[in-house]
Amino acid sequence: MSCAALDAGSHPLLERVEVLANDRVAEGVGLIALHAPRIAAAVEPGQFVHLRIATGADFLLRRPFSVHRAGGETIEILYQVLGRGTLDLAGKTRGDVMDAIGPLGTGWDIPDGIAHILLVAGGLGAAPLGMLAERLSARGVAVSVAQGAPTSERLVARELFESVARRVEVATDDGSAGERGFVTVVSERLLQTDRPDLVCVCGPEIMARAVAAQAARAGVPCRVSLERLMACGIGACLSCVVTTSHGRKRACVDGPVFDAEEVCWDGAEVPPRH
Amino acid sequence: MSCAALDAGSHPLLERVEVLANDRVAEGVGLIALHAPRIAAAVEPGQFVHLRIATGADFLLRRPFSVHRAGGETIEILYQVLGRGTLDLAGKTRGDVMDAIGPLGTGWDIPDGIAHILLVAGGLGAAPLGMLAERLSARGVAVSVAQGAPTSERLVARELFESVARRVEVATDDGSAGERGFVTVVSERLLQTDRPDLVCVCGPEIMARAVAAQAARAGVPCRVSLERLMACGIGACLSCVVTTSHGRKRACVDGPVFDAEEVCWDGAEVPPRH
Amino acid sequence: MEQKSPRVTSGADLSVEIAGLRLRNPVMTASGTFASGREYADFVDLSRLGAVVTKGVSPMAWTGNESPRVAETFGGMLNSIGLQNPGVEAFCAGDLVWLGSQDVPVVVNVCGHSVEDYVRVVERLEDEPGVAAYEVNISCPNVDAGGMAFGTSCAPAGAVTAALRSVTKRPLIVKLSPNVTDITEIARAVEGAGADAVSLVNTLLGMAIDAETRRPKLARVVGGLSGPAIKPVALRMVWQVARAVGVPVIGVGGIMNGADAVEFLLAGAAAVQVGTANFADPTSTMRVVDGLAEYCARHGVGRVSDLTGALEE
Amino acid sequence: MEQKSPRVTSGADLSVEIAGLRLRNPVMTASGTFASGREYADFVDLSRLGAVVTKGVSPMAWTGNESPRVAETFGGMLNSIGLQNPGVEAFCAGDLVWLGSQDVPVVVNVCGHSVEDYVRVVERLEDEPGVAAYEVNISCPNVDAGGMAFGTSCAPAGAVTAALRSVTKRPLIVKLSPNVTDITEIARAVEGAGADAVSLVNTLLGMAIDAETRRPKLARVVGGLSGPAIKPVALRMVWQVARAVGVPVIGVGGIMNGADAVEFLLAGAAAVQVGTANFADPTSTMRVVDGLAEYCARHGVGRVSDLTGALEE
Ligand SMILES: Cc1cc2nc3c(=O)[nH]c(=O)nc-3n(C[C@H](O)[C@H](O)[C@H](O)COP(=O)(O)OP(=O)(O)OC[C@H]3O[C@@H](n4cnc5c(N)ncnc54)[C@H](O)[C@@H]3O)c2cc1C
Ligand SMILES: Cc1cc2nc3c(=O)[nH]c(=O)nc-3n(C[C@H](O)[C@H](O)[C@H](O)COP(=O)(O)OP(=O)(O)OC[C@H]3O[C@@H](n4cnc5c(N)ncnc54)[C@H](O)[C@@H]3O)c2cc1C
Ligand SMILES: Cc1cc2nc3c(=O)[nH]c(=O)nc-3n(C[C@H](O)[C@H](O)[C@H](O)COP(=O)(O)O)c2cc1C
Ligand SMILES: Cc1cc2nc3c(=O)[nH]c(=O)nc-3n(C[C@H](O)[C@H](O)[C@H](O)COP(=O)(O)O)c2cc1C
Ligand code: FES
Ligand code: FES
Repeated sequence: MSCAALDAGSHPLLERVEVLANDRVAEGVGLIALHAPRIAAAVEPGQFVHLRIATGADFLLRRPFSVHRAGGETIEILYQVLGRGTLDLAGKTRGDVMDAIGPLGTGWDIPDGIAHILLVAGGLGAAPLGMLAERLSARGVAVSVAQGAPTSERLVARELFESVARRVEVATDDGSAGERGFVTVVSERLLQTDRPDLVCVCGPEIMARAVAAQAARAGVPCRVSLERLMACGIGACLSCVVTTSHGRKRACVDGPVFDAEEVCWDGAEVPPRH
Repeated sequence: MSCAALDAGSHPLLERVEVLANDRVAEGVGLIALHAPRIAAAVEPGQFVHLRIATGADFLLRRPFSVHRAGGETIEILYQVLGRGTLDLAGKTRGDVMDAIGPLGTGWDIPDGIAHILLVAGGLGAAPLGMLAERLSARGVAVSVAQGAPTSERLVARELFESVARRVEVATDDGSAGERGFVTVVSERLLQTDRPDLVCVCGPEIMARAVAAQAARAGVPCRVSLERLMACGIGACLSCVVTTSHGRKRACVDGPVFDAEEVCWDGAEVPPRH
Repeated sequence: MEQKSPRVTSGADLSVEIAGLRLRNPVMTASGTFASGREYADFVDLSRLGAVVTKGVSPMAWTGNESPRVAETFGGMLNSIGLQNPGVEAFCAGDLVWLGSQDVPVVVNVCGHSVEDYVRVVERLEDEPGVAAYEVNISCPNVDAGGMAFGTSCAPAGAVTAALRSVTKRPLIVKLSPNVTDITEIARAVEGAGADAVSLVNTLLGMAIDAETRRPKLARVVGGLSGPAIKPVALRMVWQVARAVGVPVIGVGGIMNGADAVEFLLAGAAAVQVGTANFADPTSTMRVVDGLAEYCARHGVGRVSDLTGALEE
Repeated sequence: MEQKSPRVTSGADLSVEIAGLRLRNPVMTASGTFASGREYADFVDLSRLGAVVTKGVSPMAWTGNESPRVAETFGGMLNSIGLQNPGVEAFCAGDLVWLGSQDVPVVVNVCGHSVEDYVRVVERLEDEPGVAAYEVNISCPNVDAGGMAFGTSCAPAGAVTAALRSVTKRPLIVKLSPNVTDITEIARAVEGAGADAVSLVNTLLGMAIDAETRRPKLARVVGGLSGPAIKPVALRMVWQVARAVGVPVIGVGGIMNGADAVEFLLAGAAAVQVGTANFADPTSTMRVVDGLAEYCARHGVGRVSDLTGALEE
């Protein structure tokens, strides 16, 4: 499975996608469903699409979004409204048409023989983990989830996780659900109690880095999905590099998922959101 | 009446306007009705509004449009789709909101005592003459109209003219209605037969210029409405100047209507449309 | 672009001092985009502006260039107005009198074809009480003699400045051209010659063509590019110049809202000017003032001047 | 922006000759925005391109700058990639081999920190049959040594060109920087030193700031501005340079569609390059080719080369 974008057989597609639904799921967070038959058929967990949101004379670079779920001819994207592009995205309604390049990136690429996996999601980091949780539990892998958010309402995709995971533990900054504090408290505990064979993390880089350290101490391999600003999204422009022990790699084609121990945490992540 | 924008009492307004209807009236020509109570109440024939078509993050200068008709709380604009702005305008639907500055410009400023007037409209030049025809006939002034267009379908506002004018004669490039050829053939004849006290012209500058020459030969005073590219629309930027015998004047506040004999036809009109 | 926002009243002190001039707030109008403010008085409360910067004033009347004088481009516009103005006498008898009745500092933008021209304008204006400062336009790309020629090399830029310094004690702001290899050189030259402040940028020399008619969109062929499209270049130059000179820097170029103004302050500007934005929205200057106040309130900034140069590199 | 248009087949002869090089059509890729074309092969028929211009190649591997390396701006973007590339050896062993299997002329973009660097790259490439021409990047704003420094004054620009001229007979295209007071001086200097053609413009030096975080949006603080926002400046410079030199001019800067390309040809360009547009729409180069063909058909233009310099002033 996986490694779709890498194995010679598969290529990214440029697909005209149509909005099927676009709903607010939390404060400043939306879930958009797109009719994208060819991408839906090819996409693997952890891969993303590079979406052209702007229309008409308006110039705007594409925006990268993980595929949160994929089924039949539909893909779902879970997005947080931050600026110009996601504002426009939030304004899309059923029938609107965009174009998307995808599937892009390496995906989580879970080796066979994994029996128990721990997924750690911080905020919108839940997005690329949704599809993974579904596919793994379908494969009979035991899934534990540690999820964190500012407040309970922002624990996006929590239902999805609860429906497929063996255990979901949460933390919120305001204590409105689960532990008060950071998700790292929960992930640390689950590392001890559940003894997973693999940890997959997505969230703010500072949190991903902390979880990677926990996994390393526990001697558990760890994968992190990293964000970079992306212009082309297909490996050509070198705007998205991540510094690794094997040199600078492109998050859009060599990532966004990396082995935690190869990542040099150089603080080059995207500026903090507001 | 008239001279609204000049007399100290009246000032241009910045009004939030809402689209009531937007219909295609001919190939590439639309008629949009806007709810604009304050502008509708103040506007005089020949004045225009400076419309902000773009929304959101999109940067676009305003676009000037003559008020074609005004009644109650509504103004109507007759527009030709040429480029980015009018394309967007054609896409507006009921309920869409824009903002408009208006009423702007001098208007036709018809002196009292005029008994018979000849209106000469070339293409979209019919736009600023519609309201004038209505108001004048209501005042008991006899109105003759010479109208030209590429083809009969493009004789926009013809019904309006026929409903209020004593006589409407047309010319089309393809002969699909009236004379085959330019409107100047018709205007020349009407100048002779109807002996108007005043001629009001709007259309391509080359045509306006020709009609002005006809009127001069016939010894009839003539007013022309001229187009210039306009940035501010309120007299501040000097982007819209027309060279006159009294120096360079601003089409947006000293015009768009000028006395034909003061205009120095310097070929500075807006580039030909396509 | 933002929609008109309600006036924000915040505790923050928005006043700034530039070259001995105390301004209510750092938001000025950009020369040539606001005339003398009279046309905008229907939309803007002039007394809420930091200053009005007038259209360029020359010794005699200038007729400017042929039409078309403007063309829209992606995210901006080109203009080739060419400093049309009635000359300093008419200015003093007209706009300046009207401005005298308004509660706002007046900065007169001065232009000329020669050093003598500039001097004549300023000498004439020295007799007028209603002038708070001069902005010397050595950067207009739309006139043949003078204009940008003075602004693209150090010697003439310094010469104009020195000549004006010798005839006035009023604050002298020199407006710089972005059409140069190293704007810091020019900035240092005018500072050395006695400028009290520099404003930048004027427009970038550009061109637009109508492919269908095969003709240039401007009668003059080339013109000055302004608007949001040039903001990154203006911001970079303000940042460079603020580190190169000791006098205050006034930032201008593509400012559409409060956030844009904050960016220029952070880059090192002590004040800003709003130009092309006025055409899209005549209330732009008010939105910038309100946006600045709102930003200060939200970020607990006590004095807007604390933002100047506060970029965290 | 236009949507993908169906391929137009018109009678017009789209081929052009540049510095002895026959190209199928005047549409090339802009260096650094298209890598070596491999990534775009899924979206673009490379054999329908006039030429592929590669990412900058240096003697040794360069790691480039820190992230973030890009920031979007109004109508454009800033980049500070910094010419990251694996070095000329790896290039010859990798991309160049792949390009050899493609039916498209290859223009190798050459960069260096010193005249020797440039010479070493070209000397190494002279052994490779698959190179149609060199584009010498003396205009990159994103490296400290070399890069733009060579492109902003005449002497070094001429020196690099002359040194390369002495080691190759292949067509030498020198890529010019827009960050200069007078680009025609530089163009004449490189022409005099033996350049067969000039391409312009590279990016405008710019900057972006995040007001909320008070930090520059680029790790390097400044970067190169590209995209539709800069088209008026690029067009003006192409028009100026085409009148100042005898060698062909290749126009680049903000080209998004066929009409944009026509504008550059009318201004005097013999060919064009498409850069940033590829990011918004990976099929942009094809749309430009189709748009050019459609324009020629509609206007009865027999040879696209007839458009070069056909501006009606
Ligand atoms: C591989 C990948 C997958 C992603 N998946 C998702 C997802 O599933 N859901 C989601 O909401 N977001 C996701 N992002 C982030 C998303 O791309 C950005 O939030 C979005 O581009 C912001 O666009 P904007 O115009 O709204 O904000 P802008 O105005 O462009 O920027 C607003 C803020 O967002 C940050 N930002 C802008 N572009 C990016 C980017 N490409 N990557 C990261 N941060 C960015 C900026 O630094 C700034 O702080 C992903 C990013 C990457 C690289
Ligand atoms: C006082 C005044 C009244 C007008 N009234 C009407 C009207 O009632 N109906 C109508 O359809 N048009 C009217 N126009 C013209 C209208 O403003 C332009 O057609 C419109 O701005 C084109 O915008 P665009 O973005 O669609 O085209 P652009 O892409 O901006 O330009 C397309 C073509 O239109 C021309 N054009 C652009 N702006 C103007 C302008 N301000 N004036 C003249 N030509 C321009 C350009 O030169 C180009 O040839 C009027 C213009 C003026 C000055
Ligand atoms: C229509 C127009 C006229 C201008 N006239 C002048 C002028 O007379 N003197 C001057 O110094 N700058 C003039 N400028 C330049 C502006 O003051 C300002 O420096 C430039 O437009 C960049 O700012 P902006 O992007 O906010 O418009 C003019 C600009 C425009 C658009
Ligand atoms: C991400 C990026 C990388 C670039 N890398 C190079 C390069 O390696 N060498 C070079 O000569 N120009 C480089 N450029 C400049 C482009 O080739 C082009 O000159 C510039 O972007 C203007 O064209 P555009 O507006 O079509 O992008 C780069 C531009 C971008 C956006
Ligand atoms: S976004 Fe262009 S290489 Fe990754
Ligand atoms: S459009 Fe600005 S003065 Fe007329």
